[in-house]
Amino acid sequence: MKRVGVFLCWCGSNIAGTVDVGRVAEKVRLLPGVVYVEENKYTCSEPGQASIMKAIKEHDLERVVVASCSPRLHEPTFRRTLEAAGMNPYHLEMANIREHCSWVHTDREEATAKAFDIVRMAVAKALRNEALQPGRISIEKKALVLGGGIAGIQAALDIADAGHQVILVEREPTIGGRMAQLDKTFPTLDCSSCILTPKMVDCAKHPNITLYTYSELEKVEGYIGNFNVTIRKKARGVDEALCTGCGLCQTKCPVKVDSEFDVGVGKRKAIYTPFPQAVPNKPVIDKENCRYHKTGKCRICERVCEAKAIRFDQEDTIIEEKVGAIVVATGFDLFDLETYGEYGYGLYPDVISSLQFERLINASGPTEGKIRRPSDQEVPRSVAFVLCVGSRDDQKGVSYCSRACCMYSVKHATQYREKVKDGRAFVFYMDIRTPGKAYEEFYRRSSVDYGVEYIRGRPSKIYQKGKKLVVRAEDTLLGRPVEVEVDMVVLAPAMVPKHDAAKMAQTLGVSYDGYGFLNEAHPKLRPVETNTAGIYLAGACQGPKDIPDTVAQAGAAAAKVAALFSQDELTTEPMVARVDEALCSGCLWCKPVCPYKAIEAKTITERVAGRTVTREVASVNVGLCQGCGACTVACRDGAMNLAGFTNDQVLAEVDDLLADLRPACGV
Amino acid sequence: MQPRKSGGFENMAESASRPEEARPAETRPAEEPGAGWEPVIVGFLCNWCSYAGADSAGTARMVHPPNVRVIRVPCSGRVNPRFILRAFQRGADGVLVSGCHPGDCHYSTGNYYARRRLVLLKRYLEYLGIDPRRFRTHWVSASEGQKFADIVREMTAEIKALGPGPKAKLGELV
Amino acid sequence: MPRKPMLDIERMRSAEEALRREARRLLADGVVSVFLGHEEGWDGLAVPSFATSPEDAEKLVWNPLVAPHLAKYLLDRLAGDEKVGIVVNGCGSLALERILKDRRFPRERLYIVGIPCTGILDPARVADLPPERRREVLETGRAEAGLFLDRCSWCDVPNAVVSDILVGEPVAEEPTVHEYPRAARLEAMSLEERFEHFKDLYERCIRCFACRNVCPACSCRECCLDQWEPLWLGRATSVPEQQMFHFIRAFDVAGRCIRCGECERVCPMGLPLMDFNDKLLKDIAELFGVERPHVPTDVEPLGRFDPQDPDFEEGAE
Amino acid sequence: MGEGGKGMAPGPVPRTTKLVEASGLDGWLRAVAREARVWAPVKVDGRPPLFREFGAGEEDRLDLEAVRTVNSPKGALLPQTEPLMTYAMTKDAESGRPSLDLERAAPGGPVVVFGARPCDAAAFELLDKVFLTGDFVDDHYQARRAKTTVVAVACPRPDEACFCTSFGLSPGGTRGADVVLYGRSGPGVPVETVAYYAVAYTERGEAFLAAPAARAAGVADVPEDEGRCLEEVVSAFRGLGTPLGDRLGRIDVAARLDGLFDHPYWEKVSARCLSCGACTFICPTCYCFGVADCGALGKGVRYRYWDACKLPHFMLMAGGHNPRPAKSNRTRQRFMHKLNYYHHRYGEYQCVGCGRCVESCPVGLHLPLVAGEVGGLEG
Repeated sequence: MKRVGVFLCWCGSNIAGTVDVGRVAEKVRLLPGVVYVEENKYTCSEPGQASIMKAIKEHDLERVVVASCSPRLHEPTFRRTLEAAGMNPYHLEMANIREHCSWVHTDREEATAKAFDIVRMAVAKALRNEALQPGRISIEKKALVLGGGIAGIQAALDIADAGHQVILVEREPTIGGRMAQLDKTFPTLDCSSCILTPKMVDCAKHPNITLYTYSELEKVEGYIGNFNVTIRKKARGVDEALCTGCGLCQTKCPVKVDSEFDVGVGKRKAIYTPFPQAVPNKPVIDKENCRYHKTGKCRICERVCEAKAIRFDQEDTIIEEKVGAIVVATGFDLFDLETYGEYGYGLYPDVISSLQFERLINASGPTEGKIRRPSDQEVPRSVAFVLCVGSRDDQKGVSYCSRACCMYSVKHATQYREKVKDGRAFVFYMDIRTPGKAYEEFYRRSSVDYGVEYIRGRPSKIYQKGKKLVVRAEDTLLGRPVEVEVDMVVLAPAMVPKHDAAKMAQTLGVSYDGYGFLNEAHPKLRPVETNTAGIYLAGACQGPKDIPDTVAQAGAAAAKVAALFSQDELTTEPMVARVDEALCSGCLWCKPVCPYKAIEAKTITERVAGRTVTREVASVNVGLCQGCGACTVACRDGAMNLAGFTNDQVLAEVDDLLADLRPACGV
Repeated sequence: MQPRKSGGFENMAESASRPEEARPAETRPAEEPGAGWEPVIVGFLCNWCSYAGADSAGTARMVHPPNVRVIRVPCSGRVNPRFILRAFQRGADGVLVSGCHPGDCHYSTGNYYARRRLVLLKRYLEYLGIDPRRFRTHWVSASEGQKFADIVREMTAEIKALGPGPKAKLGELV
Repeated sequence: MPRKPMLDIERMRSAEEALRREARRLLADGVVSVFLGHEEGWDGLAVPSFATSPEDAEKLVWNPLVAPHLAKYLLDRLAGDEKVGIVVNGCGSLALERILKDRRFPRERLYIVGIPCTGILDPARVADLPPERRREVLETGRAEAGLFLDRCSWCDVPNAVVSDILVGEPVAEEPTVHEYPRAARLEAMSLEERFEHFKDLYERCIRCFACRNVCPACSCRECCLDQWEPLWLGRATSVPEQQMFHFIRAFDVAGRCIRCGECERVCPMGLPLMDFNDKLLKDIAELFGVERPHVPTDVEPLGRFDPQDPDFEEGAE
Repeated sequence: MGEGGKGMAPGPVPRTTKLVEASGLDGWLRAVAREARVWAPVKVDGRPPLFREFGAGEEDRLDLEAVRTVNSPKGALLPQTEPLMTYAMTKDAESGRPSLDLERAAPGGPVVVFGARPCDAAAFELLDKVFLTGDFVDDHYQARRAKTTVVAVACPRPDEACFCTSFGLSPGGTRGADVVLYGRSGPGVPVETVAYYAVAYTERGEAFLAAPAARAAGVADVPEDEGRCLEEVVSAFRGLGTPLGDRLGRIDVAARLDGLFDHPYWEKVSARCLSCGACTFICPTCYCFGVADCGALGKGVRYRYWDACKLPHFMLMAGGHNPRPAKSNRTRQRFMHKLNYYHHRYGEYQCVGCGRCVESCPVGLHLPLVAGEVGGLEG
């Protein structure tokens, strides 16, 4: 039987005030296995811990029970004490005689009796404690960043600058994402591409960054430090190695279609780069619209290409990479404005979205930055900006606030007033939310210096009247209906999760909320981690954000990855599930109940009656297991057990407790 | 004590004639109902919510009866129904299992599996003739110290009224 | 409501012929090294048979008494890689599915001969008949419902759910509303009456483990009931230990029980063991909306959950 | 040739003979139950009768008509669970030095096994050989046995499963019995017995019939003129055959089994075995047991419990080695033990032909089958 030392804490009068610690000590001394009992005024104090270490040596204790406060408070403390005394820290058991006893009971007799029971149960468990060693898993110091928007770019650069390899995967032909579509950024009004494109170039040039554009994630296997990812690189139709990016193919291509990048307000060719500063600056062939792919005739681009880089028959390539961490920065989509039939989006050409407006005022946009309304290319003399189209609308939209719309609409109105000196800008809003550095000032300036007119009220209808659009709303401040005639209406759509966010989440094995935004591990304390170790979040895939927040979160995610990569090995909690292979029948009913996909089948060979047989057993991945123990209950023959909370230990706690209170077997 | 009348094949005469003093005297009376009888309730609490909930009941000095003996488990999903029957078999008058609220499980789904198992178990124990009021299952979060204290108070009172647990009817192990 | 069980002696005779033919072929061609079926044992009782040669195949029978399920015997043949032939009717195939879903025997090592079935008699009940009536029943097939195995009364799987070859015409399957009379009867009793009912069972049980050993859902390499460390179950046969024994046995197969009632059929003490399983089947059906809880599925009912499951705090009762 | 001949006609000399009305049995048992624990065949609401300890007020559940009880009466001498001793580890409050107190479990008081069939009564003698002879005497068994009176009741209508005659026993046998009750109406008569001749063959039997309890219950002397009738009835019972026993004849396989240890037969016959303990536990002559402790905190009971050579774990050793891993090993062990080993040691077979294994084995793998098949095997 193991030699147990029990250390009873008075916690000043916190425990001793209610529990007769001395009496408990007398009774504990008589328990089987207990060879040493000591009382301390404050066991957690320096002298308290010192005397534990002393006793361990003098009485060569093999197990230690500390009866004091909640283990949730001091378990780590006393484990360190044991370790310092050269004992395995998991030989500690704590008896919670404060929170669960002295603090909640008043009768000294009762409290003392209960305290003894609590200690006795701890002794019973301690006698069955085993030395546990934290597990170690190797770390592949290479990160995968999903999404090449500002979030992905920032995260990739920060990780790469920390000296680690990064694979940046972007679905579109170029990195840059939403920010590349923007003209200026609030509140400083500095040019979006001026601050973004250098970062894009850095990404492309960075020795530690491998760029896969026009590529998508297919499969993720493994666990923190050891993910195996499969990436599909879609056929560009262009040999990137040969292409010089001269752009001749694009000018010569006879096919013109709406540009996704310009959100329909501009055109592109069938072979194209989304925008001039695209990175990489290599075109792709859009097979749906390419004349050769449709009719088998044309091949003009091939003819004009001096680098001979055109590859009509190019096929997708599958790339497999091993990475140690994954940063998800897959961004967001915009709310479908046609949901609001009453606003006439898609019906009236001059009702456009904020993003379309960005393209219209963008110097490198289809109109070279001149604001002309789509219907007749006239300069609109008045523009109405409508906020919260989809946001904060339980009926037709989403309940949440998209956070960025107020500010960029303020920005749009300001920019419009700058460009059209005599124009009028109306902003229809529910509330103007300006929680950010210099945001409120920027908003104030828009009305004071630029005369933007704010009307508090959500428009009920927008309709055409001659060449004008009439916006009808109720001014909730004046409490009366208003009708404003304008030349153009700009709707600020809600930011919503990417259409395939849920699928992505399932591929990664991370959880997501009711909308489809990915869940952080903890809203306050672990905002960039996910519940799946080794997978981090950056940007709007986790929830609506503006650029500063996105960049901040990306940096945070990168820091987490760098911290992970700063170690050569990862130590894992030793209190995890383990399989007794001799017992395991290989039914694997433990597998479906594991929240962390930590259980897999494993084939073993053994000698049975002189012949070699192979069979399957369950095996636990200590890198994934978090020690919940669900599998142990699914396991009927007890082959699956949980270190630190073994079946044996729980049964002993029950038996020893009741053997005294309710003597069984007539003893 | 196993009644002399025994339809099984085991001979209980010995246990009848076994010396009383073999029992620890001071705990002996607690087994008998009536005056001085106090229920023993074994409580399986998940580490992250309910155990912490009991802690916060302590931190807030929410006084409640001393009848529950807590066994700490990582998750309500760790509680094997066998543990519960074992507790009754060895003389528990009541068993309490408490975990994180559905959706709040520290391990995301553990308590959902626990709920299926325990709802089934609750009905099954009643079927076997064990009063369902002796087996309670609850969701107590780390902040719900008051709720924990109330549960203990209620349960203790209820079981006091019910009297000694199944062991009284089941008899001795040998 | 399920089809009334009946015997079709002609059908069985031709099935027996086909069965022997198949077994003979499989053994002769070396497709399988052993074929699991039934043969006539003591007093005309059908007992498990293990044919290893084409000649052995001649001994195989398919008659109104082929009650014993054979799937559990596969565990005796885990070692090695030879193929095993086995004959199953509908409920027999459930037992086989149980073993397969529990991954206790590789499907690829099986050659399954399925026989559509309209009902099988309970050998014990037949044995209790006066000799002449017994002969009449077995020859003419005119048997009252009370003579059939209990599992025939709710059978909704007349044809094998898994097989490599089906001999004989499939029997029309009819949708069944499943009822659990055994559980219902006991639920109607008071708490004390139920306790006494089971206490009596515990006291009569001699813990011979026949129920466990015959159960297709009890296929662990080493049953927890046989373990010493931890000691899940004391070896004493006192009431509390017997309760633990029957609790673990029944609750561990909750969600995997195929309702075959073999445990009850093989019990030498004639204990109503399905009183336990019937309740668990009933509640799993009620609580988790499992319509056919006796049919093995890829994920057992207790291995999955629905956030909308009944909750005890809202009162599952 | 089996030696089990002791129970055969003419048999031992009766010491006393009494007459008791069937209607008087209840009262008799009630009276007996006051001084002793009574074991008897008990039938509860139509279920097959069990041989178990009699509860107060259960007399009307006595069933002497059923050919056999599902289980045998051996539990009266060898309880399925039997405490051997209690142990308690205590520590000295001052020195903390531990000490161990052991207390031997007290043997029970007097036991009367009432209404055992002659085969079951004979089985007690087979158990006696194991527990009371040789180098080791089992004092727990001995203590209980010394206080046990066996009242057998002659078997009026042996059924298809009976084969006691294959071992030289008979439905009217007296072996192992202190008293034998013979139905006055004789064997084979399908009517319920109205009165019994109670014949004592031992001193204890004599005392039992002379006890106040007996007299009070109307156990009376046999009328003078019934002498001949008694003679006829007794010998009629003794001469009674058993269907299966007649078919098998006298079982004589001990010698031939010597050569069959490695015979493939065991593999074949055991294939369908469920590895359960049914045959062993219901058998009146199987006696294997295991020993285990029940307790916690250093206190508890050491008890023994029935174990069975058919159960896979029976021979499992601490190191994990199992000398009988296969069903064939265990099946062979069981039948070799009954039909060969025991015979070598005690000069007779360890079976009384009660027919329980025939009735209870779920897969029809029982002693008469094996004995018969072994008889036909090539060595």
